[in-house]
Amino acid sequence: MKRAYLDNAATTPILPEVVEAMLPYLRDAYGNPQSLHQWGDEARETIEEARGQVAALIGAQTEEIIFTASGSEANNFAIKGLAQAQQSKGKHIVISAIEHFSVLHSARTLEKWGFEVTEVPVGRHGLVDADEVAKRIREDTILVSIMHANGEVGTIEPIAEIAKATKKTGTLLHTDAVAAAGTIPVDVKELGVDALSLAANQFYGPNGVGALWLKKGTRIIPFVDGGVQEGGRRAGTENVPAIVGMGKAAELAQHDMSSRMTRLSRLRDRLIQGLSSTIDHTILTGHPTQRLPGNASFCIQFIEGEAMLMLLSSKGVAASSGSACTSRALKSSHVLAAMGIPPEIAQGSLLFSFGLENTEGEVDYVLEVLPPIVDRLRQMSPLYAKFLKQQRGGR
Amino acid sequence: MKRAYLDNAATTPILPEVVEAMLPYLRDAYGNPQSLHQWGDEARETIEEARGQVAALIGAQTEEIIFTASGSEANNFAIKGLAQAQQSKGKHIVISAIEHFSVLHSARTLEKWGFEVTEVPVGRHGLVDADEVAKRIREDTILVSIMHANGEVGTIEPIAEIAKATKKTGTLLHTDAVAAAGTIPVDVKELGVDALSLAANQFYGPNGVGALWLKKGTRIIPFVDGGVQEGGRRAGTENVPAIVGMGKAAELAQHDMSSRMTRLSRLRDRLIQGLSSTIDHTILTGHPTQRLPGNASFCIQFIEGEAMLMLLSSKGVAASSGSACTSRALKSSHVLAAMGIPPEIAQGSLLFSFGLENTEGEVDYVLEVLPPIVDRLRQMSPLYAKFLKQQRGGR
Amino acid sequence: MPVYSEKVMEHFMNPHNVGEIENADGIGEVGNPVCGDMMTFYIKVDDNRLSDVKFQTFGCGAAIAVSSIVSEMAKGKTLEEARKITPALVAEELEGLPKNKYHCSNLGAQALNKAIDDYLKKLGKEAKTRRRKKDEGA
Amino acid sequence: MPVYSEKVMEHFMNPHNVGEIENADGIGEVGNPVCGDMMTFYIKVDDNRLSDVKFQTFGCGAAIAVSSIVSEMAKGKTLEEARKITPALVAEELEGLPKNKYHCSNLGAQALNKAIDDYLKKLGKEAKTRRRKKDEGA
Ligand SMILES: Cc1ncc(COP(=O)(O)O)c(C=O)c1O
Ligand SMILES: Cc1ncc(COP(=O)(O)O)c(C=O)c1O
Repeated sequence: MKRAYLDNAATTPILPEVVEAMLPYLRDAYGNPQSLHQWGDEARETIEEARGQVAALIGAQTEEIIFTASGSEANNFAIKGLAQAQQSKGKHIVISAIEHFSVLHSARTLEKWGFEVTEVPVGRHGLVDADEVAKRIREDTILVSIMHANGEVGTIEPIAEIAKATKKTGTLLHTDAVAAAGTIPVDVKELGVDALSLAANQFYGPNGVGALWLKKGTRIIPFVDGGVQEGGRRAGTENVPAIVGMGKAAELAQHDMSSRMTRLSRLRDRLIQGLSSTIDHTILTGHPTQRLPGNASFCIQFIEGEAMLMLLSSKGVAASSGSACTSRALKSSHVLAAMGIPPEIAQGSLLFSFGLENTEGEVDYVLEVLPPIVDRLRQMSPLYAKFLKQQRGGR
Repeated sequence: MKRAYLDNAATTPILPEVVEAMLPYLRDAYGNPQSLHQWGDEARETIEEARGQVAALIGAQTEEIIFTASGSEANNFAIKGLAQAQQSKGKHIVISAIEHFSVLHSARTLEKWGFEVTEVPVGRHGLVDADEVAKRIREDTILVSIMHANGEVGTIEPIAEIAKATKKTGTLLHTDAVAAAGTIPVDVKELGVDALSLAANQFYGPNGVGALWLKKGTRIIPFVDGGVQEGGRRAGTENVPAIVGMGKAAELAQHDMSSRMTRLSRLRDRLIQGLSSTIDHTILTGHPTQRLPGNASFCIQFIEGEAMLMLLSSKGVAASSGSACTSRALKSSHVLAAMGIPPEIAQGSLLFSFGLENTEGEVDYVLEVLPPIVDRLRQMSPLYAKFLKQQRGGR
Repeated sequence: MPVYSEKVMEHFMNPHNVGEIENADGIGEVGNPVCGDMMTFYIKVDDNRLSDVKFQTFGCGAAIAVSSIVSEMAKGKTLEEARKITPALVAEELEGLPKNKYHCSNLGAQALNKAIDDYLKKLGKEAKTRRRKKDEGA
Repeated sequence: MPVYSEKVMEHFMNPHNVGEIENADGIGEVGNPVCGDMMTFYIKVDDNRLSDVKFQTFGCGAAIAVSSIVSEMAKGKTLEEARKITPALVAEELEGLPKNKYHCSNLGAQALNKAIDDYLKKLGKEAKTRRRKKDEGA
C-alpha cells in the first residue's frame, strides 16, 4: 500500500544526517557535561557547539540559548519564569486566543497563582492585530506572549509589529516560535522580542529537545529546579545526543531554509488548489498567504474529522484534525473557534502538513483518495442530507 | 593510554541493546503517539509497552507511570505537584538534609510560595532515622520526601521504615529513587511509598527520560502544562526513542539485577579495601554496608578534589568529587556537610562509581595511579606539611 | 487512531444499513453537530417488529460503528426487545469502546429509542385519529 | 574539567617552585581550607630582590597553577616590582582563567604580598632591635 506521512506538524521525521550526528553520543561518548574528565569535556564542548548552531538559526548569541526537553517546557519556562521574575512590577499578562496549550495552560496556572490574563482575539484568518495587543497593555502588564506561527492553521503572526507596541511600554514580549523556527526565517533581533521558544522536532531534529532563547540580561525564575546546568537556569543532566541532534538540525535548516520553503509551498499550494477544485463546501482555514509553507488546513463541511482520518489512514495517508472527536478532551480546536468558525464546521477540520520527504505524487494521491472518502461520509451524514433537501427546497 | 570510566553516578553508558531498541524510533518510526494514523498507532503502542517495562521494574501498575524528561523533572513534578495538590490540608513539608538539588531547590521554591520546609538531619553515615522523620511530622505536614539512595555517598535509606511513620499520620511519602531504581531492588509496594522518581541514565538507559511513579488515586498538579499527553499529567510530545530506551533498560535491569549487584559490589569492595590500605588518612564516606553496589566514595585528607580529578584524568581515569572547587557555585557538598564532615576534609572528596563496563583491572589501575597522585599533591600541601610537623612535634 | 477493537473497525469501514427510509414509520434524531455527533435512525415496523432499520450519522468512527451495530442488533426484533438494547450491550457487542467514546454508544441506543417513541406517538395519533373518525362517524 | 588554558594545565601538571624555604625571609599564608584554597608563599630576599620564591598550596588546579606562575613571575624581581603583580596580570600570564576561578589569582598575588609584608615587618623589627640595641649601647 502507498503511504504518505502528511502530519509533519505533529512531528517531523529526523533527517538521516541528524541521526548520524547523534549516534556517537548514544554509543561511546556518553559523558556528562558537568563531569571533570575527558568524557565530560567532550560532552561539554559538543553541547556548546550545538548551542552555537541553534543560536545561529535565530540570529542570537550562543550564551542566550537555554536547552529544554521540549517546546512545551520552553513555553512553561518562559510564561511562568518571566511572570514570576517580574511580579513585583505587576501581575497582568496578555496572550492571544490561539496560543498552543503549553502557553494557554501555563497562563491558567498563573491565574491560580494570582495573576490576571487577558486574551487578544484574532481575526477570521487567525491574525493577531498589533493594535489590539497594544490596547490591552496596562500599567501592570509585565508580559505579552504571542505565538510566531500557528501549527494548526498555519497563520504567521506580525511579531515585529507587536514588538513595536511592547517596546513603547517596555513590556516583555515572548513568542512561541515552535512552529516557525527552522521552518521560516526567524531572527530575534528583527523580531524585536525578549524571549522565544523553539523545538527540534519541528525541523527534522529529534524529540525531547527544545530551547528557550532569552535576550541577554532578561531575568527569569528557573522552571526545573536543581543543579547548575544551563548556567543555573535549567536543571537536569543535559541530553547530549538530543542537543547534538538539535544543533545539527538547526544548521541544516538554516542552510536549506529557502529551498525547503519553495518545495513545501509548492506542495501546499498544489493540495490547496486541487482540493478546493475537487471537493465542494470546503473552507481553507488560516491566512490565505501569510501562512507556513507546509500547512494546508481545511474544514470539510457536513462530516467529521476523525472519520476522515481513519479512512485516510486505511489508504496509508497520515493527517490530523482539530475536531472534538479527535481530541482526548472531546473539545474541538480553540483555534478554529477563536477564528469564528462555527463548531459544526470545525468538526470537519482536516490538516495536511508537509515535510521534506513528501512529493507531488503524494499530493496527487491524496487528491485521488480523499474525494471518495468525503463522498462516502457525506452520504452517511444527516447534515448533508438536510443541506441537500434545503437546497432542493430552496430552488 | 588506558581509560577507565568510573563516574557512572554522573551518567551510565547506554547498553548496546538499548541503543538498538531506540534506533528504529530515531529512523523510520517517527510518529507522534497522539496522532490518529498508523505512525501514531505504532508510537503509542511502543510507549505503552515501555511503560509496562518501567512499571515492572518497580512493581507498579503500568498506568501509574508518568514519563518525564529527567530525574530532576520527576522530582520537581513530585515535590511541587503533590504539595500544590494538598495545600488546602496544610503547607508543611519534610525532606532530608541530603536530598538531591532537584528536591532541595524545589522545596526552596515552595518556601517562596508560602510553604514551610523542615529538614531532617542525617547521621554520620548519611542515614535518615525514621523516628527523626516521625518527630517532624505535624498536623499540617502534607508531604515527606526522603531519597532512596544517595548517589554521592551511596547510603541507602530505610524508606520502608519511614513509610510506616508516614502511614500512621496519613502523610504522603515521595522518594527520589533516581540513584536506586534499576540498581538495587525497588518495589513500590514493599516500600509503601506514594510517589517515586527514577531516571534511565542511572541504569544504562538514555539521558533525557525519567519517570514519576504515582500511586493510583494520588492527586497531583501538572508541572509541565499543555497538551493531554501522559493522561493530561505531563504535556509535551512524547520522546518516543528515549522512552523505548528506558523501557528496554528497565527490562534488562530487572532481569540482571542480582548478577549486576554482585559484580559491582565486588569491584567496589576491591577498591575500598585497596585504597584504604594504600593511602593513609582516608575516610570512607557513606554507610559501610548499607550502600549502593557501585559506590566507593572517600575523603582523602590534606588535598583537594579537583586537583585529584585532573591528575586522574591525565591518567585516563574518570571520577568525581564533592569539593567546593569542583562545583560551579564553589560550595562543597551539602551531603558531606550534613554528615558532619568538616569542610577542609570534604575538600578531599573523591567518588568512584562503577558500572557494567568496569573491570578488576581498572580497579587495580586506579590503585596503581592514585597513590602517587595523592603523594604528589600532599607534597605540595601546606596542610600536610603542618600535619607532619605537628605529628613530629607531638611525639 | 483511538484504540478501536476490530469489530469497531469492521463496522466503521463497512457500516450496515446506512441511509434513509422513505416514509419511515419512526424517525429518531439525537445529538447535535455542535457537540460533535449526530445520529438519525429510521425504522419500519411490521407486526410490532422492526422490519427495517437505517441510519444517518455525522460523527467519529465510533459513532458510525455504533450506529451500524445498533441497526444490526435492532433489525428483526420486536419493539419490546429493541427497547432492551442498552449502551452497555452496544459497547459489549462492539468488543469494547475507548472510555471517551462511551457517549457514542449512548447516542446509538437513544436514537433507536427515539425512533420507536416516534413510531408509537404517530401510532397513538393515528389511533386517536381513527377513534376520532369513529366518534365523528358515530 | 573546567575549561583551563594550556598554560594553566602546563603549570598545574608541572608546577615550578613547589616547597618550603627553610629559614625564609618572609612567609605569607592566605586562604583557608574551609573555603577551599590555601597558599603559603616563602621568599628569600637578597639586596631588595626576590632571590628565591617557593610555595605550598592546598587547592584546585587553578590554585596550583596560579601559585606556580606567581612564583615564576616574582623570582628575580625587586620587592617594588613584585608588588606590581596583580591578579589581572596573573590571569593574563595564565592565558585566562574560568570566571569562578578568578579568586585563585587573587590568592596568589595576596600570598606573595603577605610574604613581602612579613619580610618587611621582620626587617622593621630587626631594624628596631638594632636601633634599640644601638640605643641601649649608647
Ligand atoms: C506552536 C506550538 N507551540 C508549542 C508546541 C509544543 O511542542 P511539544 O509538544 O513538542 O512540546 C507545539 C507543538 O506542535 C506548537 O505547534
Ligand atoms: C538521587 C538523585 N536524584 C536526582 C538526580 C537528577 O538526575 P538528572 O540530573 O538526570 O535530572 C540525580 C542525578 O544523579 C540523583 O542522583
